Amino acid sequence: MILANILPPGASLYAHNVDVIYYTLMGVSVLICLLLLIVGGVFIVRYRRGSPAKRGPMPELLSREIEIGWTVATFFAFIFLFFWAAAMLVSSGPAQKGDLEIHVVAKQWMWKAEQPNGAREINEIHVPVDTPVRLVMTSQDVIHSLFLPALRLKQDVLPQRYVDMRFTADRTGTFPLLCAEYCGTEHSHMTGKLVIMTKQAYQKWLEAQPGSADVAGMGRKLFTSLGCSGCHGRAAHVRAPDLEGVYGRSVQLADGRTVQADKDYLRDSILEPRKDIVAGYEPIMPSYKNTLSDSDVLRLVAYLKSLASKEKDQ
Amino acid sequence: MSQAAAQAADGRPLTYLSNGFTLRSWLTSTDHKRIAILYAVSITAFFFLGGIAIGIVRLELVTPTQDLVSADTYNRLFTLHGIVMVWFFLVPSIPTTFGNFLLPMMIGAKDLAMPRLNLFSWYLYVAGGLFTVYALIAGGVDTGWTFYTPFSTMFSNSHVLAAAMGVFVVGFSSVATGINFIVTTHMMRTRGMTWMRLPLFVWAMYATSFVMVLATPVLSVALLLVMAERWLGVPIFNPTHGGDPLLFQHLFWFYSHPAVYIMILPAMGVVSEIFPCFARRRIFGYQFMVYAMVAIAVIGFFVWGHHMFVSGQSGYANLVFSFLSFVVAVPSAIKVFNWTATLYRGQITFEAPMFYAIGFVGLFTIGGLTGLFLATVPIDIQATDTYFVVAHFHYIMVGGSVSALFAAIHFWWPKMTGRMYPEIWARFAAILMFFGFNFTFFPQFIMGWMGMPRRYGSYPPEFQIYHVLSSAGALVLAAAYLLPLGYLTWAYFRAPRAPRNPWHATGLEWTTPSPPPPLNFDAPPVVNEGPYHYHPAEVGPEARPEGAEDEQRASSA
Amino acid sequence: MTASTASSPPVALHEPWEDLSRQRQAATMGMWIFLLSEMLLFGGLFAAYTVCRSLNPMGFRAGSHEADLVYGTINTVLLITSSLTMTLAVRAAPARLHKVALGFLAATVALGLAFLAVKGMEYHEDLTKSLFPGPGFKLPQQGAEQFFSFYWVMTGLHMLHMTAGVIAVSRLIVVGRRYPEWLETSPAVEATGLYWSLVDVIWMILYVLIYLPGRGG
Amino acid sequence: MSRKRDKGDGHSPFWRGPLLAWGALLLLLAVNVALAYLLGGDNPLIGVGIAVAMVLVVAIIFMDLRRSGPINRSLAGAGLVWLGIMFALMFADYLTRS
Repeated sequence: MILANILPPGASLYAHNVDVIYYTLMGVSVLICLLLLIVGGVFIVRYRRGSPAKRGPMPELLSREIEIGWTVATFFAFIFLFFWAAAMLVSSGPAQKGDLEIHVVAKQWMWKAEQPNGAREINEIHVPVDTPVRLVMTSQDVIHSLFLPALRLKQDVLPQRYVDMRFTADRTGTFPLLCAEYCGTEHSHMTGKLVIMTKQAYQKWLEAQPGSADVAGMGRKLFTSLGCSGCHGRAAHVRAPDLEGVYGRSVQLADGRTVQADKDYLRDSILEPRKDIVAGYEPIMPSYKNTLSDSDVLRLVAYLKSLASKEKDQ
Repeated sequence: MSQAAAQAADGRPLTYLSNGFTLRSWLTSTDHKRIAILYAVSITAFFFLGGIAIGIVRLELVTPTQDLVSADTYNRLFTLHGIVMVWFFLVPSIPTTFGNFLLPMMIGAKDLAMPRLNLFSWYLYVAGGLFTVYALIAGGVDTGWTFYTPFSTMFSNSHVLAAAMGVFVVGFSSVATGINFIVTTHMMRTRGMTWMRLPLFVWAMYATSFVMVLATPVLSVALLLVMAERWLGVPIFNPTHGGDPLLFQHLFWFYSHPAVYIMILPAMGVVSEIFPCFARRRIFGYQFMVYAMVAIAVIGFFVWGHHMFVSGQSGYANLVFSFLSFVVAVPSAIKVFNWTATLYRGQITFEAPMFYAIGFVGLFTIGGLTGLFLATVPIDIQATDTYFVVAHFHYIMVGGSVSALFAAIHFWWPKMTGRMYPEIWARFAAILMFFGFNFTFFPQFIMGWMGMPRRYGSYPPEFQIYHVLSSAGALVLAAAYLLPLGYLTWAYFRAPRAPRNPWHATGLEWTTPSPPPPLNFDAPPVVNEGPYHYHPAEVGPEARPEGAEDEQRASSA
Repeated sequence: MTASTASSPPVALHEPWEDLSRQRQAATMGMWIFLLSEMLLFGGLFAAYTVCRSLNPMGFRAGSHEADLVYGTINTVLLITSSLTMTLAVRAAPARLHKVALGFLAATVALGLAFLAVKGMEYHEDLTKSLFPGPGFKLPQQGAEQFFSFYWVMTGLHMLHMTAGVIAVSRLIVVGRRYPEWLETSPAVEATGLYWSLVDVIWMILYVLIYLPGRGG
Repeated sequence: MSRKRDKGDGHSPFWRGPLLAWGALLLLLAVNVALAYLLGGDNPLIGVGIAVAMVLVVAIIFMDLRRSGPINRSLAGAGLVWLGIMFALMFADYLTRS
């Protein structure tokens, strides 16, 4: 059917819900256009100059009532549309802990994705079907935008900040992955594939990837090799904030503010230690701004997060 | 000496056109009508410059691969198209040409309140234009007309400084025009012209002027900060120094959404003048049309966040801006209903202005409704930065504002030049433009929702069919834009002379001779009734008075 | 209101207007609309400053601590006084006190030039303390360099407006001394007065945003 | 201060109002600096609050808003309202980022 190939394939329940809203809005718009076309057309034909139709003044009463009528009607129709669409957004709910977290780094003109076990890929993202996936994304230079038309999702990727994109695919297949925010010369070549596989195929694919030590493991190696454990480890004699289970906790800062230790806070503390100094500690931590790449920082943050979950298990 | 007695060189009554033929008389004239012509010429030049840029882009997009121009040239072409079309054609188009020409005449004044400021605003426009043309010649700018940071401040190595300075300067030109119109509307209305007797075109200019004065400075600040960061290296938007790239987007869109209302409000004013004239009926719900225009101008400042739904803005802000964007759509819907209702029980004739005006209402309705799609957050997440949004704003700006511009050109052409225009050619051009436009932009809606991102030089092959259709439509549209240039130039020299009031329209500008004398009115007119007193109560089918027929056809001297 | 040729005195009434008081009312309204756009211009800058300060509070406080409060306060006093003398000049002119008005206008220009001089000294001192954002920037905190970016852009833009104000008032003096009758009727006097007071208002807010955050507490 | 010269005609001389305003402004400035030192400068309520008071004094007396027509007063008000719109909706985004 002609309609089938002019509509993008939907690969998740969210995509289906968006399509329902899209069709409804399309229906309402076509209705309004037809209404105007018919009314306008009839007026144009009936009241063209020289036509025998009845003229005379417009019934004054009629004009004021009609005016208020369609103003209120339009207003409430639009407000209903707003609340219906907004309800869908609010119902998507907060991120659960169990999401499969894939780190995506956008740089000028390619997408670098890294699976939890460290498998790295360029311009492709492999995800298992029917599992909630969370893409934690950041950019190394300008603003890019990860666009997955099949999932009806798009999210700008900003430098120096983590943004999330969460979805649960419900259909296997290979779908386009594009950059939607203009980012320079090769903006139109910054495209790739989103490959949704069955769980088994995904596991088999994961093992087959070279050098797949998990991200948290690599984070632990960095934690020791960079000397973080020198101050933050258990046996350290230097007074430094204890990082066991710090992820998610609220931290009291020297200037009286309390902040929630989320991914951004941890990244800022590694790259800009003097930005938010923890209460009761000296600002002696060196900045790692030029030594660490974005992927390394992501690994360290993943390691600190794993510390949190481990501490809860004991 | 009263100008009625003043004779031009060839014995005909002195008009603003024959009041001096040297270049100096044009470039130093503070007559609002001459400045309108100066603006008209410079705006047409920039319109075709922007048109050529997008012509090459559309040719490139016929093939999925990048083979006509390099990726860099492609980026500079669509940026040039954006900058020139938004700031050097659409924002000034109707206010500075028809607003300048008609506002004083419609309220019965001799000239604008500050004639020298009016000429200064044209020189600011030319200065801004020179900066942009320099940026083009020196190599172009590749940041997109939105100048997003940190690309424009840190990663682009094109002439961002010159282009930003050009837009910075032309911004003050529109502030100057805004000041002039507001003071004129307040202070120079003739006796009897109360606020509620103002023609809707004057209300449109008044509302647009406030939007120009209130929104443009914030754009100047945003571009000033980009220029400071690029030239002096001061890290304002630099993310590694604590800057937030979204801050630029907030400041930019605080101007750029009201800017789209600067572009559409004057078009609404023009259509509100044309529908009553050609339907021979009073506008339906005059007060509601006025309140709707003012409401659009005010609420237009609350909705800019809907350009940033996917940019990393907080979810709460998305909902707030989405709600306000639905609210701002209501006044536009009211206006469309009122225009349609104006046709009821009228005596409708279909000269060229009416063709364009009906085309405006149709295309603006489609543009407005797709705006509702984009105000809905989940739909906008899929549709923003794709060709769906490109098609949406072209339906509003080209389908709406440019159609109304051509409607205005044909409606007031007899008054401005003293000549008629070839009716058959004009209607053909209107129909060609309507189909060329739909042929170009409707396929973009379809491929936009399928996921074709905007600003792509090469694209996935499955979209090629839509690009080919769109490019073919663009050729038809280009032809439709060249036609009026042709027959109007011919008409200026050869067409029969226009009578004082060829359309038998009401409105003070039609009481002056065409073309009007330098100071418009011999004696300041007095107004004693509302603007559109077209429809005598019981008139039968032949609405126009007997003598009207032959006078309009005859080419009276 | 360009002065006409040296021989014939400039006439205050201009082409489309027949009545001078209407023209003066229009000039004042026109200036107020221009001031509206100036409010939005500097308002946009203050909004950007406030947002960046909320993102990097520590850096902004450290930066503000470096800004020299003494220079800032002197400038604020100079500007408030110049706004006084400008207002007195505007009030004196139509009251046929032509000599008094010229005196106050001269005082306004003097205070304006003093402000620019003090500002120049402050800039010079800031440059020697390497407070201009760039590689050699003095303060390490994140956001301090951004504070000084705003400092240079905002005070620089204000200085441009101050210079334009000094030129405009000087022009009033030059033409007013030769043609007293013009000084007492021309709408330019009140319009320039309004412009000058707005430049003073903008400095007051700038003063609070730049010099005070780093103090005490 | 030699600049003051009594040329008033009938009602209070033209310089009385502005001179009082000038005194008030200097007083407010001093209070602002003092509070900045006492309570810490980065508390925006005090600093900006006093600044707004000073702005109102200048606007009403120096810029003669009191006697100029309702249009000029509404223009001045419109400036503040539009700034309010910009600040409010921008911070609706910044304050609610998770």
